[in-house]
Amino acid sequence: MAQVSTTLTSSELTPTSAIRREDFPIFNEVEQKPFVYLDSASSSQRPLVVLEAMDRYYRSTHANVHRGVYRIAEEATALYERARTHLGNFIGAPDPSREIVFTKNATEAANLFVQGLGRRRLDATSTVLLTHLEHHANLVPWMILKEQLGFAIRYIPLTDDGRLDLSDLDQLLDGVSLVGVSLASNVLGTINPVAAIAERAHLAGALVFGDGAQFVPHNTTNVVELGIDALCITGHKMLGPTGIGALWARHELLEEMQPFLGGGEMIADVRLDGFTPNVIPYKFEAGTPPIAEAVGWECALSYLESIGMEKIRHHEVELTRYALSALEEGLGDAITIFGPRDPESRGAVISFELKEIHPHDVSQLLDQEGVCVRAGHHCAKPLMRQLGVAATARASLYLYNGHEDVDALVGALQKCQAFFR
Amino acid sequence: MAQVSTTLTSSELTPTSAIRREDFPIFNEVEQKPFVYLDSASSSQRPLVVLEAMDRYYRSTHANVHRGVYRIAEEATALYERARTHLGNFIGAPDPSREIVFTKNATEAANLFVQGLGRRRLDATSTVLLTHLEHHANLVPWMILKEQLGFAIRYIPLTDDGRLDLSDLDQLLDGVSLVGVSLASNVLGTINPVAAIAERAHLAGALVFGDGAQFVPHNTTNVVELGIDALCITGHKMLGPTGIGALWARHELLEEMQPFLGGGEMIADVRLDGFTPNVIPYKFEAGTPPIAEAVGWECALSYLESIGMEKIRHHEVELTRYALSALEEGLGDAITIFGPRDPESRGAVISFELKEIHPHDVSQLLDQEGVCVRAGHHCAKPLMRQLGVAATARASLYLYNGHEDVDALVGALQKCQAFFR
Amino acid sequence: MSGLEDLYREIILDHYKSPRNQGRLESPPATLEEGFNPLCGDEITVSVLLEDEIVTDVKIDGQGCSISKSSASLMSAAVKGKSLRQIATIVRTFKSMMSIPEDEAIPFVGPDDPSNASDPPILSEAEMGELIALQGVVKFPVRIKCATLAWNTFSLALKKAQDAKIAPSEAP
Amino acid sequence: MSGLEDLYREIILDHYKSPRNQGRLESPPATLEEGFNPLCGDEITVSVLLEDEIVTDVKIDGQGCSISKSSASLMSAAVKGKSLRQIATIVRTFKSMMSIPEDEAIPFVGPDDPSNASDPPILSEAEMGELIALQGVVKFPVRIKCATLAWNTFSLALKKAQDAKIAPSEAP
Ligand SMILES: Cc1ncc(COP(=O)(O)O)c(C=O)c1O
Ligand SMILES: Cc1ncc(COP(=O)(O)O)c(C=O)c1O
Ligand code: FES
Ligand code: FES
Repeated sequence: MAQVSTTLTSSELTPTSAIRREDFPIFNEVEQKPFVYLDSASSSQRPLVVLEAMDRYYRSTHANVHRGVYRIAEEATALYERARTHLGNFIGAPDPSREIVFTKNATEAANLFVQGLGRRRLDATSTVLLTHLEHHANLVPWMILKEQLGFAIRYIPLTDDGRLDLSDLDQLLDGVSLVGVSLASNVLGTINPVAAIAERAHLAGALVFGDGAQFVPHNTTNVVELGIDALCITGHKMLGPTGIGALWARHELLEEMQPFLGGGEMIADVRLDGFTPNVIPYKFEAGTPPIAEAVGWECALSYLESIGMEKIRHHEVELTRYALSALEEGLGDAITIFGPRDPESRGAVISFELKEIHPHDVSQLLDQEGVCVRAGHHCAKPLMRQLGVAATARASLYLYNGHEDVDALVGALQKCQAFFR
Repeated sequence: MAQVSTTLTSSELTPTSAIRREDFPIFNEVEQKPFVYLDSASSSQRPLVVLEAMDRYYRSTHANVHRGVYRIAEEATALYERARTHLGNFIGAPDPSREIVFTKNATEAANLFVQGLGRRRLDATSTVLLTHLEHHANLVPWMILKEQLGFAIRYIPLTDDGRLDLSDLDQLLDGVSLVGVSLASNVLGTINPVAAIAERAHLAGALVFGDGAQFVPHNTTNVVELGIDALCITGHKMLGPTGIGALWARHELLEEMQPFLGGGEMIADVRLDGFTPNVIPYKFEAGTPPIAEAVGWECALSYLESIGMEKIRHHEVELTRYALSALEEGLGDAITIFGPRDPESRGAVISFELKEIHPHDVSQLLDQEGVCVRAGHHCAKPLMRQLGVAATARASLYLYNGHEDVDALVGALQKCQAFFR
Repeated sequence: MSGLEDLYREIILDHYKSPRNQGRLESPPATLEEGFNPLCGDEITVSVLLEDEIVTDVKIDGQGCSISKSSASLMSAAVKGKSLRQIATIVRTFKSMMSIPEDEAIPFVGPDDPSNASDPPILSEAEMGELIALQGVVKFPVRIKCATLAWNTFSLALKKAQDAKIAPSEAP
Repeated sequence: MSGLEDLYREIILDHYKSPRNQGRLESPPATLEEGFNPLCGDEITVSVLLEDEIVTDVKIDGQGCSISKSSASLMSAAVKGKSLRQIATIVRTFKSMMSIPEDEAIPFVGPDDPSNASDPPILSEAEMGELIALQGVVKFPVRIKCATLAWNTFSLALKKAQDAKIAPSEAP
């Protein structure tokens, strides 16, 4: 499907030059010059092969999946199930064809896990452990369930440089049933030591749900090595389409979980007085699934694999190193950068504040230079309060960014500063 | 966006010839000749303009919606919100920009309504009224909530010719808080007298949730004239992409409903000890929404409008009339057709049984003739039990079907009969 | 930075850098109202002193972007010392600059007031004074919420002040 | 109807039209098991009479498509009168025809039985007899569940029969 050449010229291997930006049509076709896209942590762009895969699917194969006896329905089903297995393999799931549930985004996946397993494992006497740097997707679902069941929520605090403070972890874990922690922060970039947390959580008898939305697109992921029990991810942040995400969970947990959305496909039988759920993973996929989106996402996985996640990670580490120093050199005291300084322990997400200039003004002025950065609370309000700000500006990098994008950012920030001086 | 010519030649006005089949690439590009697609009730095909609209969006505009200050994020937001308002107008919503909640499909929309309003309005003493011909999407969500809250469920029975038997409606409505009824059946084709039901339900103090998945793609829909309180629909059955559906509900009800999925966008504020939901409709849209899918669906709406829903309905009535008589003439006693005979009171969904041949064998043999029909319980198991069958074969027609498709169906069924004789 | 003049005109930058009427009034006698922009999380507090149908003082407190701060400052300067009737016209003028639909009545004047008519009076460009600087905002839809934050909060504060005045005498 | 010969071979049509071993055995002494294909809703009941490690009788009851019915009929003919060991080989042969992965042990023979070995014995084409007619099914993935329904149900029935025999003596 994804016909991606893997030949690379040596110049493309220079760490700070973009990896095959030419594969991404938007950089040519957007009606905006220059176009410096630094908002991939919100949503990535996608290579042509992904768009073509979806288009080809609609033009030649589309039919609803499951139960269809005729050819294109069988083909659509096969493509959809192939995407499931591929995604399972991509994250190292032990039982890829049964452990991936497709959802509409990472947020639905988090809700599905929290409601599905939470209703089995939690009651008014339970405690859940989250962290101060979670995205709302890994906070609000727990709060909604808490309103229904009445358990307690504790939080792992942060150190001054924006890492999880694990010094009291064992006390925090005492009596905890479920832990929710993001693999990487969408604000600070911090890559959390999830394997270590999972080990100690398991010793304390707790299960660990990982929010992989910001980690999986940029790193080799192996859920077994991480030692976590469940994971949510989203397609649009990893070169896939909008409208699709997934929950991975160990199959015993999927078996244990309550059904969440009710409807077609998720049942084995329906009588007037009740229903029998289907086997996993179908038990959690109610209604027509995002079929074309699964086809597109699978193609994105192939594309990422053809480049290699190690290479992408390496590129991002070097680019982040370059960006951190270019920002400090170029803006000096005027900029405050949040999160860890060591590029090896963070993702390519750089949140910052420009002295006395509101992040929304920064973003607005940057837009005039063609530089797209996000401003706001980044769906992490508790973290904003920890940082003592209402909002930050955030530049985030991906495989199609290079040092020239960082240079454009620094230049635009300097102009911005001059403008408001 | 949808650049659709509305000039028609007189031959295209012949009721039983397809309406602009040439707009739909799959009829040329599928690797299967002949290709007689009679499964639009499962999922429709889509015209080129819809595929192009999504492709163009990804190639020129994609960014995450909401909060983005930079240009393409504003554009993406504007397109997404335009789709919302357009869809609201398409179904006659009084407050289109606030009353449409985008979901992943009709099933999620049903779950959202049932959980969101059900948790406000229902308790162990309540009663909900459904019907014997509902799709699982309008059954199982109620059953899941019933397990949690313990209310009672009653069902409107069917007459022998597959219509709702309303003779005891007022008794059935006695003490009922919420009614769930499909506007059209996905098995029998029956178009239910929802306006009449809604009127009597309202007199009895009940609210009415309509399942419009099978009706809205084929008929002019006006929720105010229907007098219903909420409606679920799905994009992929009405020339739109997979991965998107919607809930419409009167805005007072949306205000009243509990949030369902928790995460980004659906909140106004999050503190460590709780959250404040956002305003409607955002309160119900957690996480990154199906943006490209909304763009595609909006284009599908424009395409449908450019043809005219009355014209589509007229075409389908005439084609159904033709099909019903062709099937009876061609197969005589060997075929049993379920549902009303009068094409004016039904949609273009024809479920049938071929004497002594299992529906899956029918569908398999038809596939060999290039004829795609669905076989199974069609996610309506209680109805199957009413009909006294485990499954039916189902042919369903849409605007791209013509009499030649019906002829192919009849011919293939005759061969099928000969094969098993 | 070309293209931005519309949004960040000199007047706006001036009000942003030296905001007028900063702070809070003592309450009572003044009335306070808090406003919140959920899109960015910024908060504002508007204090209003209403005496004999005249807003004799107004103060702005809180955080926000340049658009929000300058809009608040411009507003405070425009309404201070004006009558309710005059202020209704100013608010209406602002709303029409922001392309905000006319379906919402202005809370602090009665439904029969000409400001709430189908064709209400608004200021001419000549009468607007510095306020005209805000007209560039409408081209930046995301920032309209920034510009309106102070105005909406002010309107609610004024309504509150009015209700507080009316309540003691009109209570049944 | 070209292309379908593989699926609907003469043998299959024959077993579909005149299914062997229809009905139910009296239980006890026979053992009954019900099977259900969630994809289509079809149900089947398999009765098994196990005597001295030999399946002396088997009967099939229920509804289903031609594939499911003929597969059930072919199975009943193939296993009737055979020993558990022989039947394990027949079942293994069928599973391999359906490309069903080898990771599931056959329930009614012990884990150490050669039928559950990594390279278990299966029948050669010559030994298969009419069963070979089922090999076309694998090209129609949706129908594999139809073909396997009777076989899975039979395997469970056999296991049940076996357990019932062992239980009285082996119970602690
Ligand atoms: C009547 C009816 N309701 C609901 C649905 C569910 O739609 P979706 O699968 O898109 O959620 C369908 C489609 O299968 C249907 O026919
Ligand atoms: C850390 C994290 N978790 C979850 C999400 C939610 O992803 P989605 O919006 O696709 O549901 C995001 C994206 O915003 C994120 O950054
Ligand atoms: S960005 Fe918050 S008020 Fe402008
Ligand atoms: S279709 Fe039900 S068993 Fe074959």
